[in-house]
Amino acid sequence: MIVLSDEQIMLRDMAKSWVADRVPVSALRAVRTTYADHGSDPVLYTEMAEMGWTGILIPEAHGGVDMGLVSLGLIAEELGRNLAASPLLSTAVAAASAIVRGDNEAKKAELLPAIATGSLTAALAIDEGPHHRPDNIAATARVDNDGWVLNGAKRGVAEALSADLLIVAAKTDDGIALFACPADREGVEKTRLARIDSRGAADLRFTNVRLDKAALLGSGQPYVDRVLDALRAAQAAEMLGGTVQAFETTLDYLRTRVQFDHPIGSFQALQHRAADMMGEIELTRSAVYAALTALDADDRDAPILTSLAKAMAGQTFRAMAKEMIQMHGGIGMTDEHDAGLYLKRAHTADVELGNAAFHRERYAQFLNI
Amino acid sequence: MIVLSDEQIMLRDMAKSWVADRVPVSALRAVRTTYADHGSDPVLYTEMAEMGWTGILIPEAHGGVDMGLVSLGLIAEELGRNLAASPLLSTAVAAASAIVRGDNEAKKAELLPAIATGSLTAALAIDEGPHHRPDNIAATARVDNDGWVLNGAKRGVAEALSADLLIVAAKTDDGIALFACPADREGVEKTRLARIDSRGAADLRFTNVRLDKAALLGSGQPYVDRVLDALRAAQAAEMLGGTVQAFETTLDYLRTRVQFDHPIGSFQALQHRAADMMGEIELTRSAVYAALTALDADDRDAPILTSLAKAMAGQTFRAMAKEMIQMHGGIGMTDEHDAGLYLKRAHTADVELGNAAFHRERYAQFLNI
Amino acid sequence: MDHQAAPQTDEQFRASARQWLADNFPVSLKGGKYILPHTQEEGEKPGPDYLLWKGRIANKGWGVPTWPARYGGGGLTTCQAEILAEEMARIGAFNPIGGLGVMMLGPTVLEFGTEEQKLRHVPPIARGEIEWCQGFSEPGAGSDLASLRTRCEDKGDHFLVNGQKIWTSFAHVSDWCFCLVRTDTSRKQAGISFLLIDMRTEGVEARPISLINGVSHFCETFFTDVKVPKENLLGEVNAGWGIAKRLLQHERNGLSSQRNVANVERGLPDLARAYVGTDDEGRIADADLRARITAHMMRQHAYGLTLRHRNAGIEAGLEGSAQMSVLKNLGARVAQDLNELAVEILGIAGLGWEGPGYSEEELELTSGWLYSKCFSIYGGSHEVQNNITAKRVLALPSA
Amino acid sequence: MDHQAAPQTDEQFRASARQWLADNFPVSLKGGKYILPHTQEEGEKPGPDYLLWKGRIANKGWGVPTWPARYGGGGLTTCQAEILAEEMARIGAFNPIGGLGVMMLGPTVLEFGTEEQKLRHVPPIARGEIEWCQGFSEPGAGSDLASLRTRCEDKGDHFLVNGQKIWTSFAHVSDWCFCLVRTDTSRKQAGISFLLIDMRTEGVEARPISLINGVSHFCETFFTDVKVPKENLLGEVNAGWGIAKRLLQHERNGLSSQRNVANVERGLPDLARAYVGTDDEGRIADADLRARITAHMMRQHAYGLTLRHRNAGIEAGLEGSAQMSVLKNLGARVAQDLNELAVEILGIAGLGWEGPGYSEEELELTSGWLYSKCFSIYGGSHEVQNNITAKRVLALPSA
Repeated sequence: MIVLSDEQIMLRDMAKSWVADRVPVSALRAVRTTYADHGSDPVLYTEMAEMGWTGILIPEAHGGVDMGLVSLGLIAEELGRNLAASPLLSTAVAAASAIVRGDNEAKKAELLPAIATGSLTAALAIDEGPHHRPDNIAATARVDNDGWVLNGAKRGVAEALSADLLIVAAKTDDGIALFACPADREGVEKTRLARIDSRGAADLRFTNVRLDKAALLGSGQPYVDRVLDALRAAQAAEMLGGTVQAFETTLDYLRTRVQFDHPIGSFQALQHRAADMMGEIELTRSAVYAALTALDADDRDAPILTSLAKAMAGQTFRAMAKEMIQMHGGIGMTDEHDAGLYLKRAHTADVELGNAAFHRERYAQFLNI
Repeated sequence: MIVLSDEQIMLRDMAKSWVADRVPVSALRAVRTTYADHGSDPVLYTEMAEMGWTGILIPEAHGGVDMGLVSLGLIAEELGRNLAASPLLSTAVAAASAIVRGDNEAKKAELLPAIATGSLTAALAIDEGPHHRPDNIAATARVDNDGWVLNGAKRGVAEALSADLLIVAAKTDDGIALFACPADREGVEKTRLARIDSRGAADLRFTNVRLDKAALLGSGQPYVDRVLDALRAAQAAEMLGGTVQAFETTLDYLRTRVQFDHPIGSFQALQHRAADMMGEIELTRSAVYAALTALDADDRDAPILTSLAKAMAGQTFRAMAKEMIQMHGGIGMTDEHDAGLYLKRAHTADVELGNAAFHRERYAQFLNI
Repeated sequence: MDHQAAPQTDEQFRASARQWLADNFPVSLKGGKYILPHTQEEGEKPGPDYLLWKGRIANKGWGVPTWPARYGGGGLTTCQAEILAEEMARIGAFNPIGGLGVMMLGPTVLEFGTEEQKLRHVPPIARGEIEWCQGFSEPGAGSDLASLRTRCEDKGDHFLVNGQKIWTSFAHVSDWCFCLVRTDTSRKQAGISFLLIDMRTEGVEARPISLINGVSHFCETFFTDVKVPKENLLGEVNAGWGIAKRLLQHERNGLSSQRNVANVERGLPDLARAYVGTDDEGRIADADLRARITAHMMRQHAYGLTLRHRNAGIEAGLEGSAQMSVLKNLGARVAQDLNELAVEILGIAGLGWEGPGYSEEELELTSGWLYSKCFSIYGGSHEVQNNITAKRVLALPSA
Repeated sequence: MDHQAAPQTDEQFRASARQWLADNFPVSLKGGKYILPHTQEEGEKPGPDYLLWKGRIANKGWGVPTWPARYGGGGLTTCQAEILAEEMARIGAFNPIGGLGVMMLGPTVLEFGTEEQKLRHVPPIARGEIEWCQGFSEPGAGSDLASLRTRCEDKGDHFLVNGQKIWTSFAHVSDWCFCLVRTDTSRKQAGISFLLIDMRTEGVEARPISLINGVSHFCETFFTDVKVPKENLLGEVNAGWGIAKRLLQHERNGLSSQRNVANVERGLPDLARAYVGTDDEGRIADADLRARITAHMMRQHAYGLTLRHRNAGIEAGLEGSAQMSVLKNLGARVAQDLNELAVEILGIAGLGWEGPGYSEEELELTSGWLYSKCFSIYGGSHEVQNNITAKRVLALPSA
């Protein structure tokens, strides 16, 4: 049961009007050109921080507002509507969770306030091959004197262009762990990627990168999975927003575009496809908010629900973006129209953090199917 | 390229008019009642034999007309249109292939003429569990003095009720083989199955059944697979016929049934589903005749094409039968209407000889996917 | 009705409901369920504990917890009703009162009936004493409900009804029928009235229709010179269409929240493990099938979440009822997919019409699969629901 | 045209064609293919052997083997043309002459043109000397082609054309354009004429449109006071719609037999083995993906068989051309599925817009996937094709 508090409703309404006002879809076109080397517009991020969004998962003791993932998801959904590019999720969800959920009190005190104020942005570096395989990390962190030495390569790290801090997954003698690595540390090499969704991403290479002993934030597969699940669920919320907006934009077009002397939305074949799509969106919405709620409550089935949410969001966003182009016809194929932007983001967001097939398999394993 | 000979065109036209005249769909309702213990109407089989259909795969030297599987497929398609129940495929395709493709000259001389004249009907007993697993046979045939002793159980054997002869797959010391076993031999136990498609089928149990040395028709997995592929492709042709008739019957209904003051076939949502279905049927038809042609030519890719044909036929017939009911609405759910008969046959024919999933896997293995 | 005596907090209500259930629910019924009228007909008679339980629930009004106490309901808030359902589920209890009267006619009479009609018809429904059936569809009308032709003539002191209905579910075991009848042949929707007919009236005959799975709870119902007292008209003459549309919202509401999926009782993965086997790592052996089972279970899971989501969001009952068309279609498809997968898993064992050679479970699953094809037809076809969604939810233009 | 000198059997023709190909096809071109106009523009200039081969084929008339020899064609029967194609495929040869002139305009001029028009326009097409583009679609008209508004006024000794076309593929590299123009504003279909326009005429401007994959072969084409000689009208004034419908049949014919699927050159299984890996038994490691790749390859296989089946069945060319709508939709979907699977296989490597960080192949597959979304839009959308199928093939009633 998702019943929003008055506070959450206020938050959502604020996000809705800010996004409408400040981040039209055309803002993404500016990212392609003006902010290509940064991957997002830094002014917008500052405004998000001023509204407190960067501290939503951070305890009050460390300068945050501690409202939980459902609240963050409401914002992500609104951002997703207009394909807003920002390091909000990689910082305020992924990095914040990695620090909050870890057991490194010094880093909490050091990093969380900076995240909450928006002065520090971060990226999460996990994957090393073409597919999401968080259980199969080759990067290593080995103890050397009283610090760590990091080696390895990470591929397609979202928001790595603008990140001050990299949260890096590496294998230690005790298994997988996450490390906090300043992005400008010696031995860190960054290759900017020009991706179809126009957001900031980079390939990273770590060559004998020396970190303090205190750089280890937390360890163990369950810990890493929990951090990933928070990010996956938040990203699913963002994808839901993109889906909903693509749907609404398409419905508007169906209502107004005239062909054969009728608005095309009066053609039953399109009506029925739209009605079926409405059903898919309802299912996805339920899955997304169930996952966010379960993560907030640390429910046992939170990982299952997260995979459900991410898989459904991936499928539905892809399907909707495809329909958006098809129903718009030729104009939807042009770069000038927004439909292509939705398609490219749908694909990218699906691939990141495990695509629908990955999460179907994860779901099956949880249920011993 | 399927170009029919004049002879084949004649054969098809003859089959079409005979089926229309003698085997309306209502004939299947008579099988449910009058011929329940036999599984088909024996008079119709006699007429088929008189038209020479039972000898189509049999060499002229043994009393057949040796026209090949494409010709047989044309007949099967017409029979399938009206869901005609008969042991034609199990006898004139499966048993005939098992004998012709084997190396047992004595049995060829003994059995093929009887099949060609229609005086002998047969069933093919392969499967032992709930799924088609021709590579996993537990039934055994062991040498004993100068004969064989057969033990095992076969499940859901099509046309076993009326069969005079059982072609039984069993393991010998040298691997899998097919045996000719008279249905009335001591130790053969038959349990009649009442199946949803109303055709004759039975579970069989063989307990120390003694057979002559000459009962072995042929051996080896490739031989068994070749016999099965002939039957699968012929059954796919029959399924294609059922699909086409279900489609045509539904189109007629769409043209005439009035709802909301319009024939329902004028509603675009139904039109587009019908148009998409037309595409599926075209694909299926091409696959079916390509398989039959390749089998006739003993092409290397005949097994691949057979799996393609059987899988497509299974999917398309199921999908069409479902649409037939949905587009007919309530009346399609009644026993009085034919739609349910098509659905039940579609399901049964799909399950027999490997369902769509089985043949997708077989196809994948052939292509090393 | 002591629970009405003083305003309670939800937590107080939960505590008192839990106590009452502990005191009153017969342990012997644990894990049981509401027995449908047709099941009774087929021999599954409710035992003495069932009748005891039904009587206790009826006295409490908790069979229809949100209906007003004045008409036999529980007078609970939606939230309290949800708590009650949760508490029942917690201990394996169930609501022994159901049927079309509860789902559809009761709320409609409460909204459109005269005080006299409410007092006469609602309490027996609330107590589960009267079974109702629905006489809407006609042969030839199908999805185009308003083209119905059953004639209703005003004969001064009574109405005279002649015509034929179809798909009247459970008509042969029902006590009463709510019917749409034509009172004006010159207008389509505006010539329809809403009539309540006692099935024991002379001239009423219900004949079960055999479906593709060989059984049926649906009937053809014939009305031949049936005399209906004038007080059995609900609403005004020729105002039946509006009432029917409202009632159909209740139907969609009810159908969309039904989980048509219970017929594979042990679940698909279990069934697959039994009939298909597992590989070395314990996965269902057929990878293609396993992928489709997984995808289905995820949809079913998401659908269940959507129902809960909706139930939580809707307070007064029918807001957003058009959205029910979306849910009805989703639910039907999920249930149909489940049934398709179940028979695919069974393989040859899922081809049985009757025994021997097939287990009881196999025959039930096969029959259930055939029957499931009607989920997208009855209660408004998939196509009709999508038309409603397109028009009323998505505000797409008419042709 | 010696092959026309005496009637040949098909086998004689096969032998002579084989010999001619052996003597004339430059070995250096083996495995090559027709070079599209835009590829030339992008730098892939045809080499001297290509031009040699093109000249030889043109002299033989075998670029358009079934067109009459009088207009530069090969004068072959359909069967001979099929044999020629087989013999070419056997040795890795290809037809170096193509484009919209061959696919669409040539057959249309042969059917509707005056003798003078045929002699002027057809031979250059047959020799591959003139590239044509298609000026049918307009902004705002979309699938509803007949609502076009480009004005054509009769100025006595010439026509004056004003308006805008869209989706004119290769317009920026084409020599001529065949256009639909409005000659009567009071009637819809019956006010349309079919005009041939030299792209070098003053007032014609073609601007490439950037598509979602960043490149384009489509243009917006503007006509501003363009003077067109009267002899460039094909058919009668206001009779253009019938000609256009016929031409679109040729288009569907051409599109439906195109195998849009060649862009994953090494095949999905190979791609998957490289990017996803294999399990212990050599199968593609991700079972869910493997099942979908298999299902796709089967459809692609069946679609290929269907094309062959059809090519064998059709003698004179356009019988059953309505069925082409079915094939066009099937082909588009197969190609789109292929592209979807390709980028799924690539994973993170399939997210690239440009390098560095992505291989040439990865970027091409990603761009090809984006572009593939137009397969179900251009040449008549999926929806328009299904409308045609419903009406013309399935004979379903109109609304």
